[in-house]
Amino acid sequence: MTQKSKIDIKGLNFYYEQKKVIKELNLEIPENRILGIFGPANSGITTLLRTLNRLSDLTAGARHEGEILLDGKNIFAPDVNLTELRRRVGMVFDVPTPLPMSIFDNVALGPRMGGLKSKTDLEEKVETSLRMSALWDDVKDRLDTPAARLSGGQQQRLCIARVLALEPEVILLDRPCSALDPISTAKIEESLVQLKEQYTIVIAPHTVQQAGRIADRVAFMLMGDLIEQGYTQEVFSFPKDKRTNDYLTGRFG
Amino acid sequence: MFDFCEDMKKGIVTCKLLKGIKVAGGAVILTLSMGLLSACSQAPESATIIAGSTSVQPYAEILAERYMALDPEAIIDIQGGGSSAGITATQTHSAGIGMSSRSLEDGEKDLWSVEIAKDGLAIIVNPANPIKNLTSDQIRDIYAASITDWSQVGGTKSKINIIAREEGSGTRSAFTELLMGKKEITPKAIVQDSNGAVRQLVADDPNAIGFISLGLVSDEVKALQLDGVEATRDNIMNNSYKLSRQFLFVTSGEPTGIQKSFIDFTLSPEGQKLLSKEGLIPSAEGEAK
Amino acid sequence: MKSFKEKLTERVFLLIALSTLSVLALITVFIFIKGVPIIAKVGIINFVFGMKWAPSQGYYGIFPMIVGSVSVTLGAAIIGVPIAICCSIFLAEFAPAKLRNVFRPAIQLLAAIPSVVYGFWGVLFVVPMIRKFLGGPGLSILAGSIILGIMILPTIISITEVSLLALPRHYKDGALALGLTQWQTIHSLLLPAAKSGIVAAIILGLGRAIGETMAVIMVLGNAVALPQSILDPVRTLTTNIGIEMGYASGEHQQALFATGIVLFVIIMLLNASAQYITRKR
Amino acid sequence: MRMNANTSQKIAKFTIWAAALFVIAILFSIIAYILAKGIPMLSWEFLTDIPRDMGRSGGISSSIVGTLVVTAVAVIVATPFGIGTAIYLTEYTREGKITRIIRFSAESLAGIPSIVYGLFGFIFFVIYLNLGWSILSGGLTMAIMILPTIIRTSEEAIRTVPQLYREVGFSLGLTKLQVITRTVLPSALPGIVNGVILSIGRCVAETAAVILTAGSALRMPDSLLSPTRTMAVHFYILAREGISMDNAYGTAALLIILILLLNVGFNMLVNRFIAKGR
Repeated sequence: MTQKSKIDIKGLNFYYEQKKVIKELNLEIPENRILGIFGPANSGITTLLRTLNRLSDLTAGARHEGEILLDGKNIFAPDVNLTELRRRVGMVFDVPTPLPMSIFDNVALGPRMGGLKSKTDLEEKVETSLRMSALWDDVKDRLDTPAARLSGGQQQRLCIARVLALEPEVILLDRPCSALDPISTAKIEESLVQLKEQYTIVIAPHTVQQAGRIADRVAFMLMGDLIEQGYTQEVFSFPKDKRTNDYLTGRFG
Repeated sequence: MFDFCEDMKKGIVTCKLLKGIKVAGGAVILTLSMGLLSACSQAPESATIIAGSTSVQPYAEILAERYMALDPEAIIDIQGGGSSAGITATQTHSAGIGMSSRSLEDGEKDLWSVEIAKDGLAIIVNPANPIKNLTSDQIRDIYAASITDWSQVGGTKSKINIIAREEGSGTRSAFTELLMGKKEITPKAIVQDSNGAVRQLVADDPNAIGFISLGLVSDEVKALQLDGVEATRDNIMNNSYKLSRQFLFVTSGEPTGIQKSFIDFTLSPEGQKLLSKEGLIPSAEGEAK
Repeated sequence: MKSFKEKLTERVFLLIALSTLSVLALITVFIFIKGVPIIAKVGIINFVFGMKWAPSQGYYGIFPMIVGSVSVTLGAAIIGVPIAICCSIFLAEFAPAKLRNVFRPAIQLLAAIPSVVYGFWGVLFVVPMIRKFLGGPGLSILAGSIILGIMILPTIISITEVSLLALPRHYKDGALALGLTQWQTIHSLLLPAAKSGIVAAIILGLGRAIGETMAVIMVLGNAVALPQSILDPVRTLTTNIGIEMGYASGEHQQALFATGIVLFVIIMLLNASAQYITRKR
Repeated sequence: MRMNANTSQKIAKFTIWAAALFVIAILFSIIAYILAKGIPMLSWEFLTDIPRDMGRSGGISSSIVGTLVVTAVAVIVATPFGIGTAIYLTEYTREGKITRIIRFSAESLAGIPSIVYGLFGFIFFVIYLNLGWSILSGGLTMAIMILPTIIRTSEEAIRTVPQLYREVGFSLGLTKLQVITRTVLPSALPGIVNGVILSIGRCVAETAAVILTAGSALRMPDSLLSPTRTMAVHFYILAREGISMDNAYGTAALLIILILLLNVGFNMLVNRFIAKGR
């Protein structure tokens, strides 16, 4: 792999209580690219994404083995500041999650809590973030209305803007378009492709087709195992593993 | 849902009982100090507190209202609590003036006291009740439940519904003292906690009998003659109607300052007129002035 | 790793949460400190089972009031529970959505009406009716039971409704699919399944009834003798405190606190059993 | 003889409808009676004048003020403790011994009769802390009384906040406290407000506990240490002593109107939140 890797997952095993949901996973995530991780339900993809910024800590009975290196540093190391880690590795969830406050406050929440006080700085940051997620034109005149009034697609772009406002290095997206219509999906995909210039993006697409449209590289997971990974075109056109081929041609999943 | 809490396992669950007690103690102290803090931060003004008999309370309220209108600087708070509580409060200086509707007992004699008015006690029945007069003995027997039917005292045949005041009430103790002698009011008597409630009940119930302050008798009820003597003010003043009691103001030591001027106001012609208008019988001390 | 600040925050919240415990402890301690001396002096048996209450003569027996509290509470249950259960079935199963949206706030409102207003309403309407049609002074166990029966409705209705609604949907679907009528489904399946919730609701309702003061002062008549019939006036533990607290001092006051202790113990037992039943579910 | 299934269904349906209508009828009769008798009494003068002549004439302004301030003290003191306890129970601990103790305490507090709170408030705040019969004594007693309500409603409200909201907060790099104050509490707000409104209603309606702790003085209170007579107490005394039935009805009508407004206000609030897509 010629591309510099941003995250390096080494020998990751992940358990909920006794159940092993990720098995001996090794994966490099390239910088400034979109990596799509796809597979059927219960393959451990959501868990993997949640592990990357240690949201998985919130789940009782969760434990892991192995390490995940972010810029060469293990995120499981005892001296890691969780707050800081989560600011560097942002996350967008599968359903839009506007918080019960105005559009502006939703986007400004992260920076504000991180200590940014100046009003002008905040305004600038909110605008930049909303522009990057292609929502600015829709909402610039009603920033103080409750975020819940936005449409589903707009809400999800708001969530992306909210993550962007943190100036993260990595953005994780867990089936971000699963609750959206095709037009909203297209808009979000468009923004993502532009965003990869500055960010490392890991997406669990809600369809294989979405991975095909936007991902530079893809990884296929099944039952906690990483079956295959590589450049999108290669994996899609010439899958090395029969199971990948079966999944892509719709034999199961 | 609740098991998602971060890093919780190690935390509190293992907290030992001892630690728990310490923390609970801390919370108690917190609560206490909060109360004290709020108490101290508010400098109370020097309100004169008048506490005691709820029979006297309404009259004291009327007096205080007028008094405060005359002297806007003065602040007077009237509290109930009953005669005994009022006397105790005066002894412990938590009230400036105590109100009592009974005479002072031994051990309370060190207080300074003055009769502000007399109150008559009326025995009342429903206006529909044909009876007009009862003897002291009959009333005693009714309240002791040895007479239980109106026909036994010359009325129509129906059960007597006895209404009394509650234990501790000055009106009740006056009634017991003046009429019951050695006998007790039957525990079967209905107990109401105010003159008004007794009056209301007698007004509603043709078979009821009760006793209230003479000043509160209204058209809804009928005051009975006692041993042939009409319950009126004149008859109380000439001592022919024997059911009456004193209303006292008590202070610890000779009253001074605002206490004195309020008591003086009460005994003044204007004060006595107010009380008289409410149905009380003017105090001998007031007339002497 | 949790930072020092996070640990501190957690401790602060723990401290706040323990305020309930410390307040409960304070209440217990103060009521007991004030009330226990008189119980000790009179003797617990004489206090609880004594038939004569005459503080001015030094008699402190509260048995008639315990009988009073129990009889009025039972009366309230007999009147209130069937109505309350009907109402919660109505809410959970019968009411059209529109009506439900009116009925539920109405029940809430029923809980919000001041108890003095209930008492007043009882004096104006219930007491005269009893006097007129059934005889006696009107102020009676029956009058108190009717008023309390109404006052405990909201408590029982809301908890029963919640436990009916909490039943799995398939219970009902399954029963209806077997050709049972709606009522058969309710009484042979839903009510038994929600039994523990309903029992807890009734116990909490009884707790409310036994603890009510102002409304019953006005309609019970407050006589301190053992009642012979439901048309007799009676005094409860709460009204004993409410009616005499204004005047009491010294031992008399202590005896009222001691009455409070007895009430407190009864309520705690009721609460504990309601909690136990709910937990067991 | 067994009853036919359809007959039993009909009888049951009839009974249940009858019970429901009966309850509504009672509620309506109480409210309508008080309002019909009391509303004619309500005038600007009645609302703004202090009671005169023991309450026989004049208005009830000092009682209105007393009621509001006692309620305010209770809510201001109880709300932080109530929400704090709810936060501890939901966010900071798992079910265990401590939560059991706290819940047991809260549920026990909820069951204690108001007259016992009155006794406690009297002996503790009035006598022991020497606050006297005062707004503060009454307010603090009421604060303890409403604490369990606020805890329970807040806890329920916080529990219904989706776990996702917390995860969003954490994934935005918020600390735990920030997650709680910024994402959890705002989402739980309608439920918490519900609890506070219920509690306000309870304070406004309470008689037994306040009469023993706040006293029954008629004058306009001028500090937290002034005694006061809340509207419910004023109604009780006026009606009970037979001082003035007209003013008693007026006071009761105002109480009922206040409570109606609180209930209606709350329902509107809920509907607004629902309309906003919560």
